[in-house]
Amino acid sequence: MAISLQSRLPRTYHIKEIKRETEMVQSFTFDGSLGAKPGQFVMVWLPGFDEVPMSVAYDDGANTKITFFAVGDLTQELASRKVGDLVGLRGPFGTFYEWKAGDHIALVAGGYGAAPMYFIARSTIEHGCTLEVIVGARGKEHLLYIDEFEKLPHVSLHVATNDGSVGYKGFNTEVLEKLLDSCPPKKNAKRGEDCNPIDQVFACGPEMMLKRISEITAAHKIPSQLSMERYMKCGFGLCGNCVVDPLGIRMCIEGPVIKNDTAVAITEFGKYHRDDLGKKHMLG
Amino acid sequence: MAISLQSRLPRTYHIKEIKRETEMVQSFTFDGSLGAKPGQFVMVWLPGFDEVPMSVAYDDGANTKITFFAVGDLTQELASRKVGDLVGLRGPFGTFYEWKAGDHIALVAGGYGAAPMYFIARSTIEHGCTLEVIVGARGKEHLLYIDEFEKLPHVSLHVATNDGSVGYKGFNTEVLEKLLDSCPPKKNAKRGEDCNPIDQVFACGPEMMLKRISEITAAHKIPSQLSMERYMKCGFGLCGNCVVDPLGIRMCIEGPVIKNDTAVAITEFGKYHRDDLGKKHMLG
Amino acid sequence: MNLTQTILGVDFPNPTVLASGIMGITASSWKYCADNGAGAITTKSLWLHEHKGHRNPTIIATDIWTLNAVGVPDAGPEKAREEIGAYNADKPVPLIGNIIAESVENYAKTAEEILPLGVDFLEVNISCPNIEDEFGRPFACSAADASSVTKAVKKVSKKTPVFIKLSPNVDNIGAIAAACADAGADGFTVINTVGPGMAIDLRSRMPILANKTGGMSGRAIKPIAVRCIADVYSATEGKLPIIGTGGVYSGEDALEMMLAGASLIGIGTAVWERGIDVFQKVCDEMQLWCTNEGVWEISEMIGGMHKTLAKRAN
Amino acid sequence: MNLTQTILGVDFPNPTVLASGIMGITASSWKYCADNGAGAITTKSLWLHEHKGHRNPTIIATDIWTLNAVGVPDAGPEKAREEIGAYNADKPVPLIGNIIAESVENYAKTAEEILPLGVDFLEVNISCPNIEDEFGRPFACSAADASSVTKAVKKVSKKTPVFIKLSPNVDNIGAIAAACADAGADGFTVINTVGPGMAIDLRSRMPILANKTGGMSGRAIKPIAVRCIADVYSATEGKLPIIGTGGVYSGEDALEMMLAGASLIGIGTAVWERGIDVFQKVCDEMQLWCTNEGVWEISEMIGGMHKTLAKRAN
Ligand SMILES: Cc1cc2nc3c(=O)[nH]c(=O)nc-3n(C[C@H](O)[C@H](O)[C@H](O)COP(=O)(O)OP(=O)(O)OC[C@H]3O[C@@H](n4cnc5c(N)ncnc54)[C@H](O)[C@@H]3O)c2cc1C
Ligand SMILES: Cc1cc2nc3c(=O)[nH]c(=O)nc-3n(C[C@H](O)[C@H](O)[C@H](O)COP(=O)(O)OP(=O)(O)OC[C@H]3O[C@@H](n4cnc5c(N)ncnc54)[C@H](O)[C@@H]3O)c2cc1C
Ligand SMILES: Cc1cc2nc3c(=O)[nH]c(=O)nc-3n(C[C@H](O)[C@H](O)[C@H](O)COP(=O)(O)O)c2cc1C
Ligand SMILES: Cc1cc2nc3c(=O)[nH]c(=O)nc-3n(C[C@H](O)[C@H](O)[C@H](O)COP(=O)(O)O)c2cc1C
Ligand code: FES
Ligand code: FES
Repeated sequence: MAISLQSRLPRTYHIKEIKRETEMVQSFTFDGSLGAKPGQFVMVWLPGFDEVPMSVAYDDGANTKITFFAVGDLTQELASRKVGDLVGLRGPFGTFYEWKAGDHIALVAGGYGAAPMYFIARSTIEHGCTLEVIVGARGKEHLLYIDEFEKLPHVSLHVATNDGSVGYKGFNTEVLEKLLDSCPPKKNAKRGEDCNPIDQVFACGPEMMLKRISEITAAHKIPSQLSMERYMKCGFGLCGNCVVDPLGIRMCIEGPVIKNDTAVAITEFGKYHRDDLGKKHMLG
Repeated sequence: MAISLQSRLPRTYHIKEIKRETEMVQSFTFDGSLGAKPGQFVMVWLPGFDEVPMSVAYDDGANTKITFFAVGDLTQELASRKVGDLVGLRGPFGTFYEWKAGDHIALVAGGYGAAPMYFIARSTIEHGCTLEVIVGARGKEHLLYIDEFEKLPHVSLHVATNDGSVGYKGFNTEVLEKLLDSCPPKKNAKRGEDCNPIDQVFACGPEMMLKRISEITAAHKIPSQLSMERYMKCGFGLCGNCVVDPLGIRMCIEGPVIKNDTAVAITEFGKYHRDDLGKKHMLG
Repeated sequence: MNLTQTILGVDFPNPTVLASGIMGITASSWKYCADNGAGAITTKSLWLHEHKGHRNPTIIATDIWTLNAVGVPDAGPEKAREEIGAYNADKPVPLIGNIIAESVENYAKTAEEILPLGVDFLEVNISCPNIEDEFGRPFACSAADASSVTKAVKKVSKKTPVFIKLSPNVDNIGAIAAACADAGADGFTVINTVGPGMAIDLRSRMPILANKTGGMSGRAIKPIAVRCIADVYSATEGKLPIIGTGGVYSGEDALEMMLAGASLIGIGTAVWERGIDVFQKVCDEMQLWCTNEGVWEISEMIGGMHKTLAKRAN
Repeated sequence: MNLTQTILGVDFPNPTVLASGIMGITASSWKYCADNGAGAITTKSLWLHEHKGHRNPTIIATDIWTLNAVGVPDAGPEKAREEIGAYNADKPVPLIGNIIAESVENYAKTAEEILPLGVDFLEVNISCPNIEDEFGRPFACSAADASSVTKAVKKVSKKTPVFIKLSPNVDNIGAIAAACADAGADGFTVINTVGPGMAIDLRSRMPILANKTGGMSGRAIKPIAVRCIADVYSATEGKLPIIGTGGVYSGEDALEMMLAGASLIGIGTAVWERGIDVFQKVCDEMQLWCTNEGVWEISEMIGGMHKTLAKRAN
């Protein structure tokens, strides 16, 4: 069932499929589409419990998928749900990633960021893009969507783990930096002459990772788009809980996907975020 | 200014032009169109006084015209208004007359019925129709829209007055009957072979006139469309003040223009109507 | 999937009910609605004596809301006798007689006039917001007044069940329902119009309705109606049937009201937007939803939200 | 055509005001609204101490209505000091400080906390429908309670004008306004959210809002807001300024409220449907209408309906 417009009233859907990704992470597929674009999020409601924002991990026009970490009250409760159980969805909300057909894009994913990145990968490949996908995690057992990425054409997959249990030992941002250094954007250089320079960088993951990518891409003068997460209530631009200093823009409307030009103007980026009371919490 | 949809909330318009038609009758033209079709009505509101239904006498997509008798509280107050004064309009409401291109139609008008009939005449002529227009009144000085009808092409104008001060002495329904007798609808007869038979009859005027036309056209087996007036409050099918016995249909939705097939099934037609309390009042 | 119910001894072919004051003046009109799928009919409010309404404009609308201040015109019991008689002579679906009065005493007298004409339920309109200038605040705005009217009508109502029609424009609709229940009410109609509201013409700087203000109905009021139904259901422990009314346009709207506690579903304003066959459409949509979801008895939906909440609390 | 006004000594560049609780948490947010044309800013309701809100879902909407039960979360005066300080350091338009409390005494204490931070008006929220479970019926539901709060705040407010924010969910809003005026109120904000309302999910049979019910705002409530403004204006003989709020989406909506008696126009829910620049759009539309109709001072519209009615009555 396709809902053409943004839905601001949750509707409950049956869980059609559950996949356990890691110890802490599961993916749920629901029997309905909200017409989400890659990078957009939905509000996920457990009747009687709570509602939280989740990136759309996939939307094929018939089904919606989310991938989530069981980190707190709602997500742990959600993790106990079975196929056939009801979960409410409303959305899609926010901005999405934007690209040109044929772009060579680096996708950098940390944590559950791998899920929306997979959605982007599939969409961009359909538009003739080629991808450097850089997935990072603490260790091998925490890596997400590796199998899925491996099956995609036009993708060079790079893996980074903090403990070095697989792939590069260190941060995925370091892999990105090396890639950019190895093939800097040459003015007037034809594609694939010497190397294939990266046109832009998309990133989704922990804020410290995003901050580093903001710095790296700025230094390399390469455009980047980052998914910036703030506490969401309404999701459609009313409550003001997701605004950032000093611009006052809303991460549910003008974000979550923002261009790096905007990100560098956000002074709280990488420093603090606000909770549901509007109170600041320092990051890191 | 054109309002595309039916408006159920009155808006005030300035009176652009006033024409005194007869001692009791004036026409007002307003600086706005509601997109009315011939036969539809609007609710005419005088702020602080009352609101009553009036047939649209003309709507050219830019202006709306009404022609009214000063018979009671609201209409007498309306009659005192000047160019530039404000009058509220909402609508258009109800059914309209329907024809096929090229039809030969008899239009029978009594009282202010001449006004909507003029609107129909102009619209049908644009569709290649030819018309027998039969206008009736008590006497010469009460005839309406005669000059306007005379200027139209493809119109044979017939006038009837009770006192014989001009045209046929007697009722306009008698003129209709003679016309129909003189050229009965011939099955399979080609148009204009002997005479030009009338395809259908449109009528607007006092209910006793309509009743007679219903009988005449039924007897002649010619389709007719009649404008049936009942007490209107909402105009859009909610209050039920305009329903007729025994069908229960609403003269603001399923009417005011009804086919004679429907008219003959309305037992109250020509007998009684109801006031704003739902109380019956006998006709004639 | 079964849409029929028997409520207080009356058989309803489906849960939809023509709300009072819409298409409610003549027997012909009631039958036309029944032909179009209405499961029951409510008369326009009936007075003991002829009562004049307001001047026009009495009913105005946008796509969002409808405002009305018709002023409850009625020709009196003589006409009621004629129309109810004509309806009952060949009665398609149950008839709910809605009565109104300006005093406790006259509510009882009006009931005594109308009951012998033969109605299945008596609905007591104590909540019209449009006759305040004439008669003061509606009885539905005070638990004591609402209770007095209920007692007075119940004293004369014999076997005919008495439904009290409540106003949403109060502090605590649950308390008023509880007071009426204590006074013997057999059921409730929830809700009458909201507000009231006002619309002003910018150019003439005049209020549009002749009565200046009018009660709001239509899509805009559904969430308020749902909350009021839930409040009344809770306050009366789900023991008394509720005719849920206010902003129902679709089968899903009707089902939402049933989950809140309604047994029957009044439909008024939707008659203009979805057409006279809104009753049939709403029934079809209820059928479709219930069949898809495995609900085989419509009555199973009634109060479903309260039951779900109670289950979770345990 | 002049949209500026000076009200109780404060200069407003145009009549639009960001309503409380919308985009109201940080100085950055307030400035973003001012950049988009808001003529004044209202803070989210501020408490004396940190106050938790409800769980999500707290805000849901359709094209017709929006329901919210955020539960008035606030981090307390420390944060207020920081944000108001940051705003006042480079203040684009007047700031209205909205306060809330659970007792008469704490309204006064909260006012004493907030006033020194520098606000142009104090707006006293006695009408939030979403914290009933915690604190009981809003103070705005009783003339006596509303009057006590007003007196207590006025005692400490010194020169800062005090606006009382009223609830539409009462029997007689005029009587409550009159009681507040007698207690010294300098103006009113009319209205807070309507209902409350409820929405139920059919499949899970659960209320959607975590608080079960929530106040209604948006297009649906405009006629109620207009009527309430007219009632308050009449009850106070047009002597006190009113911030008309509720369902304003367009310049024509704003002008309608001014004719009913508003001097300033609060805009909340329209921020999502018409975008953050709704303030600029509403101003442009007011300009256009007034210029076409030969109105050169926006203040000329205030109370226009009452003046027209009075003229006709003579
Ligand atoms: C745009 C966006 C996309 C997201 N996508 C995903 C995703 O795809 N997968 C995933 O696992 N997580 C995602 N998150 C994070 C997810 O919302 C939190 O993990 C979730 O809210 C935790 O809720 P909880 O009740 O389990 O934890 P709690 O114990 O309630 O809180 C743990 C932390 O979660 C965060 N949180 C709680 N409620 C909210 C809220 N309403 N809005 C934002 N943050 C909140 C807070 O930082 C809080 O400190 C996303 C967040 C945002 C803003
Ligand atoms: C569909 C329709 C089209 C009409 N078109 C025209 C027209 O083009 N020109 C014209 O002069 N008149 C027209 N009328 C009649 C017109 O509505 C009445 O002349 C007018 O209502 C008289 O109002 P009043 O206040 O002046 O008279 P009143 O003194 O109030 O009443 C005189 C009579 O007018 C009728 N009337 C009053 N109010 C209404 C109402 N709300 N609905 C229906 N009838 C009412 C009643 O029969 C009443 O007995 C039309 C009526 C209908 C139903
Ligand atoms: C034009 C109109 C007239 C009404 N007249 C009455 C009435 O006479 N008696 C009554 O009890 N309710 C009356 N009502 C209220 C309706 O019965 C119903 O309670 C209300 O309109 C809400 O339902 P809705 O949104 O489906 O219209 C009237 C409503 C409208 C719109
Ligand atoms: C999400 C939301 C939060 C609100 N929070 C507050 C609040 O904290 N304090 C307050 O006085 N009013 C609050 N309100 C009420 C608004 O200020 C306003 O009175 C109401 O929404 C009607 O205006 P609108 O239709 O333009 O939104 C809130 C409204 C909404 C929609
Ligand atoms: S979540 Fe409410 S404004 Fe962004
Ligand atoms: S005028 Fe109201 S139903 Fe026809």
